[in-house]
Amino acid sequence: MTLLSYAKAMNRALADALEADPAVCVFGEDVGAGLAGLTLGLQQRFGAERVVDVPLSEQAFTSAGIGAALNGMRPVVELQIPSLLFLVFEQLANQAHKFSLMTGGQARVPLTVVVPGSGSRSGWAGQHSDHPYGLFAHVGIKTLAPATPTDAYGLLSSAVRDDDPVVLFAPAGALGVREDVTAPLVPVPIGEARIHRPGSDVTVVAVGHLVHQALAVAEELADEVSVEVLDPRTLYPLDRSALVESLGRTGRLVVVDDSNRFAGFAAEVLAVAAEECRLLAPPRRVTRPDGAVLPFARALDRALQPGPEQLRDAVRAVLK
Amino acid sequence: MTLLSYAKAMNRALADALEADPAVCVFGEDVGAGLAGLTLGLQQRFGAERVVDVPLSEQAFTSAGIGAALNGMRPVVELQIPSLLFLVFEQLANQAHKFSLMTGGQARVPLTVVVPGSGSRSGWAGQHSDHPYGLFAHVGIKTLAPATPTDAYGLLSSAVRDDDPVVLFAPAGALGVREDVTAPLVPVPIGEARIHRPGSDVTVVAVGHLVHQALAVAEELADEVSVEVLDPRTLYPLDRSALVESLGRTGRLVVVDDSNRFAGFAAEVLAVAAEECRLLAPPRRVTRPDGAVLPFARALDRALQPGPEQLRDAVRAVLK
Amino acid sequence: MSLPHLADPAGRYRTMRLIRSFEELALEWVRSGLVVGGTHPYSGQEAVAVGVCAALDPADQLTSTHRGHGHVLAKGADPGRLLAELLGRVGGLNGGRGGSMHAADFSLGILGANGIVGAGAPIAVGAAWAARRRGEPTVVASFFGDGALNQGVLLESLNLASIWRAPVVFVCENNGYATTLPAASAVGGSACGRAAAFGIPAETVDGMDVEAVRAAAERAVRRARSGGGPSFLECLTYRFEAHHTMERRFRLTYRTAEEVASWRERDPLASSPVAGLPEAAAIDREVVELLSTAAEFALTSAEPDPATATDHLYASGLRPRSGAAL
Amino acid sequence: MSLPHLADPAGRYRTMRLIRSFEELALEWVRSGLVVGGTHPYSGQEAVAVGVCAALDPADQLTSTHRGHGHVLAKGADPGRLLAELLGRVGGLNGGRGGSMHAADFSLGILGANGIVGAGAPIAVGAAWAARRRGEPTVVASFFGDGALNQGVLLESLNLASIWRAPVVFVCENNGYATTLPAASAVGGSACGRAAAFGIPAETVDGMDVEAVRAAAERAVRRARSGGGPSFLECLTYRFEAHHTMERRFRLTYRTAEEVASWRERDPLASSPVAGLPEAAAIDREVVELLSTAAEFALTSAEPDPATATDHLYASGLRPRSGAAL
Ligand SMILES: Cc1ncc(C[n+]2csc(CCOP(=O)(O)OP(=O)(O)O)c2C)c(N)n1
Ligand SMILES: Cc1ncc(C[n+]2csc(CCOP(=O)(O)OP(=O)(O)O)c2C)c(N)n1
Ligand SMILES: [Mg+2]
Ligand SMILES: [Mg+2]
Repeated sequence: MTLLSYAKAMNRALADALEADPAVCVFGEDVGAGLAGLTLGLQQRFGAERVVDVPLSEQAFTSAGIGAALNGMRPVVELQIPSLLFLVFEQLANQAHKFSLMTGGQARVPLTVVVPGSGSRSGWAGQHSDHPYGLFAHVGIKTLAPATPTDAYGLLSSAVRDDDPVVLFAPAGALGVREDVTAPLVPVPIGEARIHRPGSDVTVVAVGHLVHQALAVAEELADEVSVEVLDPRTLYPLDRSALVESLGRTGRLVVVDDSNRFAGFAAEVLAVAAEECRLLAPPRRVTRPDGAVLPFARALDRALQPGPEQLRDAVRAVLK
Repeated sequence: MTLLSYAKAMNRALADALEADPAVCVFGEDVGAGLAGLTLGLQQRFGAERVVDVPLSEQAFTSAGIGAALNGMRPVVELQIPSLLFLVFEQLANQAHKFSLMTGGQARVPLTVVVPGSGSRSGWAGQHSDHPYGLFAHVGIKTLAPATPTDAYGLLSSAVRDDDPVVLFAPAGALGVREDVTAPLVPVPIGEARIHRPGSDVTVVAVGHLVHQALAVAEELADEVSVEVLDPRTLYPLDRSALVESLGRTGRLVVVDDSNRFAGFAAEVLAVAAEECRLLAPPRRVTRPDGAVLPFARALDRALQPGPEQLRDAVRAVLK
Repeated sequence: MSLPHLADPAGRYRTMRLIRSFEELALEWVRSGLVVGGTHPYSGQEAVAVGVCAALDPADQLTSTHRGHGHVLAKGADPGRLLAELLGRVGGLNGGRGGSMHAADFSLGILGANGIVGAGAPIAVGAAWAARRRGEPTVVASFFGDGALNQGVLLESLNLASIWRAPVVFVCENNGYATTLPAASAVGGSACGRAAAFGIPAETVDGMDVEAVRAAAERAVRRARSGGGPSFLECLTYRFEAHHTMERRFRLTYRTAEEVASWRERDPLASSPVAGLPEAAAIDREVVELLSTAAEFALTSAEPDPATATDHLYASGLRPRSGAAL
Repeated sequence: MSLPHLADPAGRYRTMRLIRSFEELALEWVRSGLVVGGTHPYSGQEAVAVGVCAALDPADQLTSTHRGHGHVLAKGADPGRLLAELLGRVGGLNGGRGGSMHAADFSLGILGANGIVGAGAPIAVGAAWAARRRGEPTVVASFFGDGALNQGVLLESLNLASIWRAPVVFVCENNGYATTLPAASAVGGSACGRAAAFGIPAETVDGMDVEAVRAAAERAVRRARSGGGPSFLECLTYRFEAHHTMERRFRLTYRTAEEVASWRERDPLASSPVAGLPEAAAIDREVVELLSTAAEFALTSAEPDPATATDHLYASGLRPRSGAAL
């Protein structure tokens, strides 16, 4: 049995990408020391010219990633905090994302941005606990949120090879997940959902680390209800056909999504279901509250994140 | 008959606010010249110390607005281009929005950000044509999109008096709208929708300048179908009770929203309807495409914005 | 009318000792799991916070950083309430909502620590601008590290303060590193050179010498208060501990043991004029007492009720929709 | 192997004349409604684009601004295709997708005009870094205005280029104003002082003198190409027209008629070594010819098909979901 952790899987995906393609390079703070785990050992192995420690200039080094991409590189930018994505929103949404169309297809920007530790890490408080994947999905940047080590490996590998900008969220709540890896690690296509557990009564769409919570709740309720757990893996572009098929089987929908409710990822899933499916009961969302800011105190922080009781309640609600 | 234009109504709201409260001040580029219309004549009237021309440092002057707000001012920040909101996303979403909760209620940040000319202005192309209100609604910042001169006056007035950060989008497509103003101009409460036209068959939720398009389509289809046109005016917090009541009457929903479809404002409206109402037919969205970047050529730019034919089709689709 | 608790060398020594002992206690509480999430210890840099705050009046203000305990205590915050904040208790400065990285006390002009490097500087500029507009004599000190020198918004803020002649004292605590990155390989040119390039008078001082810092800060505060605009102080200093308490999980080699030892020899507490005097020993005992009362207060303060988790989200009182299913 | 069309004074004069006449035609087309949305005219600043590009090799690259026609033409873009771009036609440089503010020709190293002030600079730094990594001798020129000097990302980029020793030539076109705001009241300190503060060699040149600009640019390019890192040129210049064509709707007073007139006397075309020679008259006629062919090309180029509106949105070929109802 080979147990592979999520963090180690990401690290391996990046190492394999650096090994396979000299165009791959890494920009980030403290990537030499590998503080976030993602780059551990990689500067030693590939050199400080490919795994580059950069000054605290997120806007400049993210856009430098764009410039490098325009000249044939495939840069991976590591951001230490999810909210640093706010700081580089201009660079990603207004520059990287728009280059291809605005130049009439002359340019492509194969830039991957990784946040190794998104969402709440207890005790990091208001500015370090965001899960802003919905923002990137809304503007149309490819947005990934792998839940397992193999998917983390597979999606990061695909992101680096993709010709468009990609943002990958590695939820803090999943970094410690370990998986017995027997089959070789392979790329996972962007845009393909995965059914972790088939079921016939309710489809639970779960994002990132909440996939594990959903699986636990599904198991717990197994005697009562047959829950299908669908992990979109790629948030944008969404695998709508997998969603619609699953809802065709179950007719009931709960989305569990650790981000703000209003116009978030869960809203899109409900909207697609409303447009394309006939549900047997009103769907439910389990999310953070509207406009959530996570308070520091642990009990308060937890109170604002989707918990297993809420998911249980939601599953029971759609069965009524 | 006194015809008041939307642009002039905004200008008057700001003048009245400056007149009424010495704590109100304005930061923006070229506000002395009043290039965007919003501040026309105001520097002459209130002085360059209250209507302040600032250097091209959007991040610093927006955050300076936060600092000034912490010390008792009510700054209004004007941004010339909707995508400059991307540039100051950190300052708004991570600083201004979070101050009150993170300080345990010690601080408040009465900061108003206005984009006089959001969405597409033909010929301004990819980086000047965004309508990113959904981003602000998702993070939980009060988000306004008035459609008419009186609402523009009323909502801007309320924004300046509000104790929280507010972002107001004045759609370029509405700036030329004129209205016969007989009653005195008054503040419009944040969070209250407005029914522009009552109807019994379909509720069309229309945002900003599209309210006028929706009214025209409703009129055009009057013999065929009775369309209720609901203008949320405030996108966040959404007036859910007005929405649910309207859908209770009509049972059918179309949302017309000039922003990207995926996880946008329209998605939230569909999600709320799915959770809280029983619709008679699947709802429809008329929006920009997923991930839209508006191309320069006029025909291409128009092709990506919600048009009246699409709205007509959508209304007919929900009637089937 | 400068801050009474920093009015003389003994007061300044006492506050430096308080910060040092506070940080030691916080470290202990992190290690034992009482404080969740960890902290960025200020130990070693005490002379900067204390020297600068000694030049401020009670009504003056400051913006702080992720490494903020020193600034907050030097400006006069109650150590018991800061400890309670680290524990996430209702008696904390922010009611347990902020934690280490967001500690604030608006009643004392402490406009908040900040989790984003460089983010305090423009807030300081705006606060200073507003105070002047309102006819108040307030000066705002803005603390930040060498890493922040490379943040765009901080550089924009230097310019804005310069053209506005805002009463701000920019205090760069150059401790040689931004996490693991040496300032020498991250900062093109020099700190003071940058400030000067925006038209701001700048000087470098020994950040391990509280009296030197105070003297320089007094010049800067005087300039600001008299309408002379912003100043910039680069304080050469060092952090004795890890960047963040979580660092101990790694075996990092970015600083040599010799380098750490050589800076520890220049401990700002040891070089205080009061150090070694009998007075110092008395103060040290006093601080032990003070901290034990503070710890008692913090430990007995109540845990917040989860039902209040969205309190204060909107200053206007708007209550957000819950995230639970309907 | 510098750009052949800029190899001698006559070539430089020809390109300046081309830019000027191009801008006059564009203005006409804006006024008549042919060009939608308007443009930011480059007239008056020709010596900067031409002088800098004269120092570049064909394989060198540049990033441009909202006021980009001059840079794009100087680097060698086809005027017919640029005109077609302004008209939004399929024959345009960007297939009509970009318009004036996003004109690009990657085959010529023109990495694009940009609608966001300051945004080109970090792209230039990254492009230069990548080229060097790949062993290519490419130098990247990054054009921007005085207004951009106050953008955080540009200041961050100066630092990044400095510590990376990236082969970039930063070209600040100081035309005295950012829209209506005089540089004198917006820029604390000086342009060159700022660059120097980041450790970048900086010099100010007469931006109305194409030969002076070229000489300075050659020094900078040589330094970059030989591994000496970035340089910074401040070119003192002036725009003869409005900030943007839409400005004519306003009655603005930020520049006096005298000021405009005094700069017009220093027209870079008039001070070219070729000006006044019979050669110049021949070139002028040649340019008229060239532009009339270009205009013909642009006007007869097809309008894009609305069905292609989302083409190129994703380089990977992903087709986005439509915004119409299902
Ligand atoms: C904008 C931003 N980038 C990165 C981080 C993560 N981070 C927190 S502290 C720090 C280093 C800061 O260095 P410096 O400014 O020198 O302050 P010091 O920690 O040395 O006191 C980093 C990279 C952050 N909080 N904000
Ligand atoms: C970041 C940003 N802020 C504001 C604008 C709007 N805007 C476009 S050009 C301009 C003035 C730019 O001045 P400068 O950099 O001196 O260039 P110039 O127009 O003089 O060539 C402004 C404010 C913008 N495009 N980008
Ligand atoms: Mg430091
Ligand atoms: Mg200019």
